[in-house]
Amino acid sequence: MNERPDTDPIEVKVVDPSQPDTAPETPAEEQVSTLRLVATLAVAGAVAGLLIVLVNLHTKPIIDEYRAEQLRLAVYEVLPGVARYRTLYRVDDALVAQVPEGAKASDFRQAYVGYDETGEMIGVATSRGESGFQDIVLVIFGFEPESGILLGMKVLESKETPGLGDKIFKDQVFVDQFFARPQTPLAAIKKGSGKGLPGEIDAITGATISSKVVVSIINNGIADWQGVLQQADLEQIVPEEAP
Amino acid sequence: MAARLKIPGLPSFRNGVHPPENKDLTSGIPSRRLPFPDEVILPLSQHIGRPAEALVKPGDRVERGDVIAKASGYVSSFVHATASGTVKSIEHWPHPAGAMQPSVRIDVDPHSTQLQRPRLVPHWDEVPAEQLSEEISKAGIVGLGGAAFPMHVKLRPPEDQPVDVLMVNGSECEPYLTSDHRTMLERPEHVHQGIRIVLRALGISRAVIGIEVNKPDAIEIMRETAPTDLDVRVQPLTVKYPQGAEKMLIKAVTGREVPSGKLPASVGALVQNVATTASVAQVFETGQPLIERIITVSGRGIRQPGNWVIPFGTKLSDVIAACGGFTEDASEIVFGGPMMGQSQASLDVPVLKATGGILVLSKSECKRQDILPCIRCGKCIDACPVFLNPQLMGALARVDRFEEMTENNLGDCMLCGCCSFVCPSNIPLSQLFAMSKIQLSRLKAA
Amino acid sequence: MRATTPSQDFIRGIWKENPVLIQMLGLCPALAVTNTVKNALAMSAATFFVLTCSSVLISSVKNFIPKEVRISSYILVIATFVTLADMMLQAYAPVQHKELGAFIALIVVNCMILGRQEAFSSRNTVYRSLLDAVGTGIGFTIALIMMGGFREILGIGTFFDISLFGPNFEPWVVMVLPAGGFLMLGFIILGMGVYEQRKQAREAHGEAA
Amino acid sequence: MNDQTLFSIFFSAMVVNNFTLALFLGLCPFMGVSARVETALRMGLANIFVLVLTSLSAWVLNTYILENAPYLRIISFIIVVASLVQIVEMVVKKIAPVLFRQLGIFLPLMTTNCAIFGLAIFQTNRGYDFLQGIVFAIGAGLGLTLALVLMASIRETSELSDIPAIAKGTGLTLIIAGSLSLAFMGFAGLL
Amino acid sequence: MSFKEEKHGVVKITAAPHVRSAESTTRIMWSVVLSLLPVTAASIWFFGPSAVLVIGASVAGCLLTERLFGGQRNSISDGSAMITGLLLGLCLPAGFPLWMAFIGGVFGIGFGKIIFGGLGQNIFNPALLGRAFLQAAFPVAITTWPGPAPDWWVLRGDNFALPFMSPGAADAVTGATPLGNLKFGDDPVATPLLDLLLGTTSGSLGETSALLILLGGIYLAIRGHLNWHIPVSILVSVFAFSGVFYWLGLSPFSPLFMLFSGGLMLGAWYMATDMVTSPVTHTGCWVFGVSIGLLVVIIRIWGGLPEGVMYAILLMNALVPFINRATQPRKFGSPRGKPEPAAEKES
Repeated sequence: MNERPDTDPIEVKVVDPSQPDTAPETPAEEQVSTLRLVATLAVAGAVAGLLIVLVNLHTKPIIDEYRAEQLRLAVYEVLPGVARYRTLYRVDDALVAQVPEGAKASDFRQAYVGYDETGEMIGVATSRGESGFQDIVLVIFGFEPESGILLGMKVLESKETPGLGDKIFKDQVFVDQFFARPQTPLAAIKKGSGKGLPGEIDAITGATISSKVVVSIINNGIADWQGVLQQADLEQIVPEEAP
Repeated sequence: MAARLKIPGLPSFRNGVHPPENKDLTSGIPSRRLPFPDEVILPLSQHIGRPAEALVKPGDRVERGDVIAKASGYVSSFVHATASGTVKSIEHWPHPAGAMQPSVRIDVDPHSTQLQRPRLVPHWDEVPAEQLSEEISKAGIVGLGGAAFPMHVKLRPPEDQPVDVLMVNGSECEPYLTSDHRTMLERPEHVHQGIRIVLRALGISRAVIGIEVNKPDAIEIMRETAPTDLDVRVQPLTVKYPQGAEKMLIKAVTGREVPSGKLPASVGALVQNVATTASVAQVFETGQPLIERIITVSGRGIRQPGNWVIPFGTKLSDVIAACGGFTEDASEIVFGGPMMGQSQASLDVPVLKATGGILVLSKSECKRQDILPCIRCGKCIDACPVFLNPQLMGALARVDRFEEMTENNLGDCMLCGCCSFVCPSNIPLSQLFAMSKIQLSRLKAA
Repeated sequence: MRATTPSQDFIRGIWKENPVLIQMLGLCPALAVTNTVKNALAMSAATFFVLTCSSVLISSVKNFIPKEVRISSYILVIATFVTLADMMLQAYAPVQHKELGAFIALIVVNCMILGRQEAFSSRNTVYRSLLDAVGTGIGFTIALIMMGGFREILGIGTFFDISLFGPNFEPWVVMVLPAGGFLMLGFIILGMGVYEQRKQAREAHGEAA
Repeated sequence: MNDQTLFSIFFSAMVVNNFTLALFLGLCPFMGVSARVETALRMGLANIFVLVLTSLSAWVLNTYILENAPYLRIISFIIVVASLVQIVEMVVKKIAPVLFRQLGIFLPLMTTNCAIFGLAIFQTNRGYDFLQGIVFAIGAGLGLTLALVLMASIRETSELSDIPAIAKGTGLTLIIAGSLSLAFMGFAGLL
Repeated sequence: MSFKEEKHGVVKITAAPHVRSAESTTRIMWSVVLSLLPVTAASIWFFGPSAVLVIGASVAGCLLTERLFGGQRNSISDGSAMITGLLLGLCLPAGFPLWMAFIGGVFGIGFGKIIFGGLGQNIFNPALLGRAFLQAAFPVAITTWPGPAPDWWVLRGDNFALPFMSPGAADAVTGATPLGNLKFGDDPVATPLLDLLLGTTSGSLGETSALLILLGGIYLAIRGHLNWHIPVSILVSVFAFSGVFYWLGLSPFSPLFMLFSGGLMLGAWYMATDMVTSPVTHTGCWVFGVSIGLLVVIIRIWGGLPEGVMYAILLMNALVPFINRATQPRKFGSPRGKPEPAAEKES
């Protein structure tokens, strides 16, 4: 420790004759008061908190914007032709435009109602997760609430086997099947064994489970939302806004 | 597997093995007396316990039957001259157990009649039981089944564990050996007389003679000659090795298991070999101490297999010569049975009290293959009669973890060799266990 | 007292006492996020940042921290920098942040970082702690890039997303799976073992000659 | 908000996405403390205990304190985990000295055990509620114990073998871990 | 006079016992190989030259690795590497690229066996570990079951794919295995039992003909070269568990279909019975077998894969050291039903 002669005071062990020799360490440690310990931690905590809050102030807008952008992109992808959308929250099977007082947005399932240039409603996008081969597969998809026609699908999160299950979002041929399907529910079938029915989706060879999960998410999702959406008067909840 | 006589309903024990018996080499040959050799070598240690103390010095004349060494403690035994002659020296001599041992060399008188010096022995029926065991001790009688445990010690079981049944071991489960078989056939009255004496010494009246069913003639003759005034029963047993081991015999006959580390007396039993009881009878009949016995000389490496009455101390070379010498492919000489006997390196070693057989195995009989790694087949576990896990213990022995072997009940291992016999990888398991036991006792001593 | 020179402080962590390959510290990130070089690099960068900053900070304030609250303070410092790294990655490299997921937060419990503080920064000058942290950080990065590189090349057939073997390459999917992480680290360590063995044999041979 | 059933959370955490073999959490004890089965078992049990407590505290923190300051998560979690381990150590020592003797040395080790901290983070990221969190913690703990015990028993057996010199120690442990991980892939899709 | 002088030869001094059973590890191994020959022949009969190639490649991978890294002992002659190669080859599909089969053999022997110290010391069955590695590495190729070929000598699939390159089997005619068909098929029909028994179905090379495997296994069991407790416990437990689930309406597989389809027969008679990687005591074997059966049923019914035998056996392989610890034989002389557990080691 010869590099720091300036800061390192020479430790002088003061031997108190009244203390037993057997525990020379204990008195030295007791010299540090509890107050000082607490103070040190408090200062450290305060500095840390300050630093974090400062950086957070700086990065939060960027992060939020990125998230919003990602969501926007996803909604635009699964609702082809959409120009703008509004977020609705599902509270007890009813749809509201505003989260109730004191509740967090993330506590409610959300639907994104998309409109085209002319203000005409194109469809509704929503996300849903189900257990896939490895872990949860999270999918966002858009559909027409009245007819149940599937407009588009995008996998948001998946840990499916790379090179196999991950084809559910990497294999464009597979993904393309989910755009503008006139009939739901869909059915995943083995490639080449189809009978030409409208709801058929060719499953990925070797990744039947993953393919079926995507199909199941969409089928269950539409079944789950269709009733709620059909009952609600979307126009009323989301009044037309000036473009 | 020659004759796998598995007769349902016969009592037996769990596990064990069926080595080829090869008993027909000698079982039909009546025992003959081997000519007295020119020299006998009598080690002072022919039994379990402390070596005897020599009472003779070079130049002393001894007669056949004279005491030449006395027991040096409670667990020890007397040694008697087995032939008349002159003490040549007391020196270290090759011992069948391996090392050189102090032994009394006696030059046998070439023209002696070799009659035994008369000894006064009280009538067995007229003395108190304690004196019986003393006479047995003085006659130098030890267990002839293989362990050579001084018999008088066994006759005094612990106070709190009274013996209620005497088990006479005529199972002779080691392959090749037929000496007990011949003893039963040729001297049934001696066997029964011995049983009588031992029962009196123990103060009980029940005895069971266990004989494997591959000796039907012995079973029959023992049944016919059994005394009617005592509860002596002949129990046929399944043919399986090691049926003759104390614990296994008790398990087969009584169904009781001797707990680990305990004596047979803890389940009320005492085991004696048929040859031992026969020699006890002889002590009280003619006064002859334990100086000779029937020994099987067998194997495909010897020209004339047979059963011989051999005085102890006869050198191996004399026995071999009397039996016509080796065949061309003789390869290994074993004292005892093939499962537990000991290989001999020298032809100078003498025959001892516990030598039940001398085997000269040919190359084809004791063929060895390379040792391969253990493949955890579990055959050794299925073979072990005392329910050990030889597979695990062998693996532990390989890495010198002896303490853990003790935890896995190494102490219960009786080195019967079943695990080595079945091991398809030819791992010398029982040898490993024997070595580990030695290592452990050394560690304990240190 | 340590008999090391500043250059030794720096060099040591890079190979001789490589935190991952030799000391087996920080295995969790080394296995979990090294399925591609990009992820490995992002993780190394974040770890590097946390390690260096905490080392500098801790070595500069070491004399004000009482012994009793030493560990707690270190954890506090490390957690702060991890939070900062987390937020900055999220803001400026959102794709990578999503790939690494919770494992950014888990840098906090990377034994390597706390170990360096406890073993080195708390008793050395700022300058030498910096050297030590940078050396260790580089060593960590090397190990992660090795893992990520091998796993990406075999598991996907690319290196830094550049295809190496053409479209017909059959990827060894297992390499980007968890099992592949264990196996690849095992392969690397076995390989190093073989190398060491050869080297020792050569040296022994050289001495004999 | 998470719709997973309790059973699927439990089973996923225990085998399908085993904390150690699939997520690489708790590797330090896995590589270090897994030489003896008894030790591994105790370590695992201690882990289950602390994991459940952590899950509880993380849920309390998330629900009542960090609602508006998610950016303080990492720092608060690590403080909570560290103090929790200390408190558990002290309480166990006081109330159940026998248990303490058995768990003793493992408790302090857990402060920097990524499994504990990882559980808090994963639980938050996935938005598990109170009950889901507890089930998740138990599943993860059991999975950790399973991996530890398997590894320990395999290593105990391998100690008796002639492992090649270069594979002794870490090399072999990693290959075993890889093989276990391969075997656990059989559970994939079992949700 | 010593024996040596007398005999003019070499005297043998060995420890007891001086006689040995005729059983030997080498003999056990080669008779396992022998008993596998009918199955191998059947696979060639069903799949043509592809079967020869695939089995040959995996055997070559195993033997070569064993030869190069297997250590001093003549490790090929004991036959264990041959078994691994044969078994691995038998659980691959006919159209499998040869280079992959070779790598499977190298991995199985190298990292499943040699790294643990070679013969007798491995934890996982090397053939299955190789198979699991291939399954994880090349999931598509290993689940591409070639359909019937026009002629016997036509190669099934792309055996000759260049090393490290994909097989071009994407547009080959593929068939579904009976299990896969019943589980994932669009038109789930249970394959007739007779086809399963004879092996006229699609699937891995060796797992098609349940009958021949049964014959080989029974031959080995009679010779005492395999522990019959294991296959019997596996088959009984698969039958029982699948029966219960079938009866409850939870599974589409009838118990008999379960028994004779997929790799169960091969796994139960040849993989699970690998002496090295199965428990040493009878109690242990029953625990092992019943657990394998349960896992097979669970994975087949609810798992993401059509077949679960391989994983079930591998998982239980990992548990074998633990089972061995827990099922030590009872101490002689101690009361029954009270095994001497390792717990005593504690004190």
